Amino acid sequence: MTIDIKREELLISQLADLLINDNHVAVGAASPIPGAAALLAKEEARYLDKRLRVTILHSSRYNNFTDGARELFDCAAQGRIDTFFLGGVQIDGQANINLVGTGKYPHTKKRFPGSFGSPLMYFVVPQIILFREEHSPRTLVQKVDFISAPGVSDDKIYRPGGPKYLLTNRALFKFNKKNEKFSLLKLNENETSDTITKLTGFDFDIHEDLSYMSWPDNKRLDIMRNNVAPMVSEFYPEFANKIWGV
Amino acid sequence: MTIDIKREELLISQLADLLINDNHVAVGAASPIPGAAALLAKEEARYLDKRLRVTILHSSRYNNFTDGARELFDCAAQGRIDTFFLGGVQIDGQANINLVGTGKYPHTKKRFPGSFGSPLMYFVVPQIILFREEHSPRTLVQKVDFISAPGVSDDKIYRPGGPKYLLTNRALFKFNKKNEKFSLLKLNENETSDTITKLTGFDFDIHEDLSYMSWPDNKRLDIMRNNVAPMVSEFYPEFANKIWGV
Amino acid sequence: MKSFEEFTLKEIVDQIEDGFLLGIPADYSGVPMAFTKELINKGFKNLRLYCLPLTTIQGDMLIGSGCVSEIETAAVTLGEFGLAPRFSEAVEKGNIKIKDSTCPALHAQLQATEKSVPFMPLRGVIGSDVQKNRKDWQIISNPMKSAGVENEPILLLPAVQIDVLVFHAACADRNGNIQIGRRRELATLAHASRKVFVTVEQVLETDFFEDELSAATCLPSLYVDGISEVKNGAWPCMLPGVYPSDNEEIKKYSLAAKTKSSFDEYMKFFLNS
Amino acid sequence: MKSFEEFTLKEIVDQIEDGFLLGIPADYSGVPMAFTKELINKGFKNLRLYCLPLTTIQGDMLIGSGCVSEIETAAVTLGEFGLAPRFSEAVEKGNIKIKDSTCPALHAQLQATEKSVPFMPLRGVIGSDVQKNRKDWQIISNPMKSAGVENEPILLLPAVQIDVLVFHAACADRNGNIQIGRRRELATLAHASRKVFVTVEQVLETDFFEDELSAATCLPSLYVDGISEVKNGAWPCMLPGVYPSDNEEIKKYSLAAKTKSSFDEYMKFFLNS
Repeated sequence: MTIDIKREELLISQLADLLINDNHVAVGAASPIPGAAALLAKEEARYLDKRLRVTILHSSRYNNFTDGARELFDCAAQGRIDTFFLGGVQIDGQANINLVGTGKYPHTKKRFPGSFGSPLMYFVVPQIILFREEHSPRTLVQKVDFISAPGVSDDKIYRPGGPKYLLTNRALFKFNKKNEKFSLLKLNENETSDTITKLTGFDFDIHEDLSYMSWPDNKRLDIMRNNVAPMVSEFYPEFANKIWGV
Repeated sequence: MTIDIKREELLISQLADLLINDNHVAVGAASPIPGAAALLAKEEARYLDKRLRVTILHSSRYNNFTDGARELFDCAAQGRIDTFFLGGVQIDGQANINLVGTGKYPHTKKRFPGSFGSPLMYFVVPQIILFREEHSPRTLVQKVDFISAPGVSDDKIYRPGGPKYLLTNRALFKFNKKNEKFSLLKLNENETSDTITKLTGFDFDIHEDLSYMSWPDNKRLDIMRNNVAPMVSEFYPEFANKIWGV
Repeated sequence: MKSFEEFTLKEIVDQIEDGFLLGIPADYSGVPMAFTKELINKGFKNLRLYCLPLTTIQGDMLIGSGCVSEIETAAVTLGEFGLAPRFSEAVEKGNIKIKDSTCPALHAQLQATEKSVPFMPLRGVIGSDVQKNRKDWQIISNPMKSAGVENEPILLLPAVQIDVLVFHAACADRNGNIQIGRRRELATLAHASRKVFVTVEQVLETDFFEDELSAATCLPSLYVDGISEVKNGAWPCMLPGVYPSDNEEIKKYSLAAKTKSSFDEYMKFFLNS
Repeated sequence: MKSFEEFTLKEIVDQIEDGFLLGIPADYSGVPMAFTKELINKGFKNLRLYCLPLTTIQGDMLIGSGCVSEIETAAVTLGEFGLAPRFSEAVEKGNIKIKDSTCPALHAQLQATEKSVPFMPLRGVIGSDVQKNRKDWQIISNPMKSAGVENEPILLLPAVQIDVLVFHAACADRNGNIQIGRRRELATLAHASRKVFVTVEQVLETDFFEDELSAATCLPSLYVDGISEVKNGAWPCMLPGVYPSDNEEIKKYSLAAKTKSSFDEYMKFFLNS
């Protein structure tokens, strides 16, 4: 059965597993996989008679806000968003993320778009899931060249939120706030802790429950393909078409 | 001709004279005479091909705001309102106003509603016109019992706005910021500077241009009775009915 | 199935505890009078009221009924029917604590909570007795080198967290979104409240978010913990755009409220109406 | 007679001076591309851009055309078409000054101006390189005794006054009120701007204020200094609820903009289109 499952579907399923305790998941720009995961979790919650609210900024239908572009940040600061997703040109072992560029700032060697809302969201949303498909020493580095948002802050700083997980094509890490370090929690099918060590630019621990990523079962696949796919096609038509042909 | 003119019409006319250089006049709650004056000035401006914007908070038709109850204050702070009207249970010679109560605060002998927006508006609107119909030693006092908003502030305080005029049933005063004192500018027909002195609880100067209030001419009366009266009846029906029978 | 929590008025009242800070909407933003009856019936003693920015008959009735220990407001008034008698007497006798404020400060304190920052600066107000009597307000010398004037005194207002907000609105949609139109102060109030309950004239079988323009008129259900359908829920206050205030009734109240005994008489009638 | 000021695009451009700080709306709030053409044609050299909170093709084109000396933004991107090539190159070569910011800070700085206060506090951000590189931002120890935590470092952001804001909208009414729907960040931008000009698809023979619900969807003409009717005024960007972005064209741009010479070639065509 596993041969039928796309890589993206596995990632969506992994992310959806992390959202089961949430009341409100928000998804920022250019995030089709997190967006699909949030909608999958929402649909599954419905079967359990629970309500999961999903705000997808890129969509007009799943955008719950009416107070302008500011509301996402105010809403998050109020503690009304449980999970948000962030990416990074570079992510380092302390969970610092860089969305600005590589090389010395400001005249970076390679300039990327910018930090967006990450410097606030990373501080106030309890569960930040870092998501970066490319898993390589180029993306997962020892020290980022520019800190768009820091992974940890000292105790005096107001910080109810922060990094909880990092998902890539190859692995899922859990962030440990105490020792400020990631631990390897799940592997994609062709990986071992050795391959991950080689492809990761930072040091990490091995979680005591290290296991392989579990594949979505038939029920979840049904929901994903029948319910979620058409929803995603509203705001990421190209992605939905590529993965599900809708 | 003057016998036909109501006291309220004279006051409306006096206030309208003070609005001719404005772009935007705002009128707060429970102010039918200032509201009528603003609309009169607006109609007269139209004849001169000028535009005067009038915001009457008590009305839905003449309320130009869409950002909630906060917008009046933000708008005023931005310098977008030229004239606003304030009243007072007591007004003193330094133009301090009291909207809170008489006697010792907080357990005032006689408690009134409260300060509303006056502590901000008095600071930021360039032309504040104080309007209190009753002219007596009870209302115009030497020193107010509670300062809802001070008439003057020291130089370090941000204060582009403040008191410019005080109109009562009996007289119009101009406030002189330099010596922090009112000067008597106009008298209603049966008054003299002596009667005003007797009925005023604070010291004031006599303006070098002291004169009697001029009566509205026929053209202004026409506009007031034909154009303004029906407008006012939308938001102050009882007042409009009492004065103009509409 | 409606996809929001339906509450009875009693269930809303059950969410409120003595000592709570209640958000009180102005007369133009939907006064929840039917709810206020239930609240008075429950017999609270120490409710604290935060008015945005003022209250009329709702606040006066709650105070007259002995439910209120403290009120923060820019004004309490019966508008064209004069002073709020129960409020005035309670303040004169020192029976309630009055935190006199001003409209923009009441808005700004909620905006601080909306942004989850400890304070909000405000211009004006300095030197008034309103400011001088607020020990929770603070004046600092402008610390900002890149804006404003050096050494300028700046007033700081603390963030205020409302415990429960209840207001009345024209309608909700089937997903629990509330139509507030231009009354956007209700959004700020909701953002700054732990729990929000709304009484509505009716629940419509529609989805305000299906259309961009109708979406723009609503408070998202995200901020709403429960809804109760109550016809004439603002009576005798107005519900802007739906019905005017019942001026006969408010006048009757304004006269009755002049003394404690005629107020009590009136309230017996009112609570059973 | 329309009761608002009608401007041509050229007349709007004539209100702008080199050195001005321009308000730049995000791609979802109505990008004034027709106006941007005229702006580039005029040959400005030192415009400063304030993005709320980001810009796409508008900013990249203005930078590529040499009109910009400074940009304050949370991001410049062509979205699904990748990086903004002219922006990236200009920053890498040090040809423009970049004030890297973050969305909530860009909103808060305008809210400070909206309230006429010198600064606005914001939580988060502290310890990032975004914060460390902003000399106009300041960290103070929480001065507020009645709220927040003692000694907590608090970030203060300066009020920013926009000189001119130009955006594109679906429609204006005959009194010059602009329909902005849910795009309320445009209201904040307008409140914080000295001059506001709006290009619209059409002017409707109606009055948005005649109805409470349509009033709620608009920016009052009070904040608008001039209006220009321009069909497809956002092309090739989207105008939400009216037309989608022309992805073919933006893709064409994204490829052309990769080098200075093919960008110049493209702009010759674009400015005459």
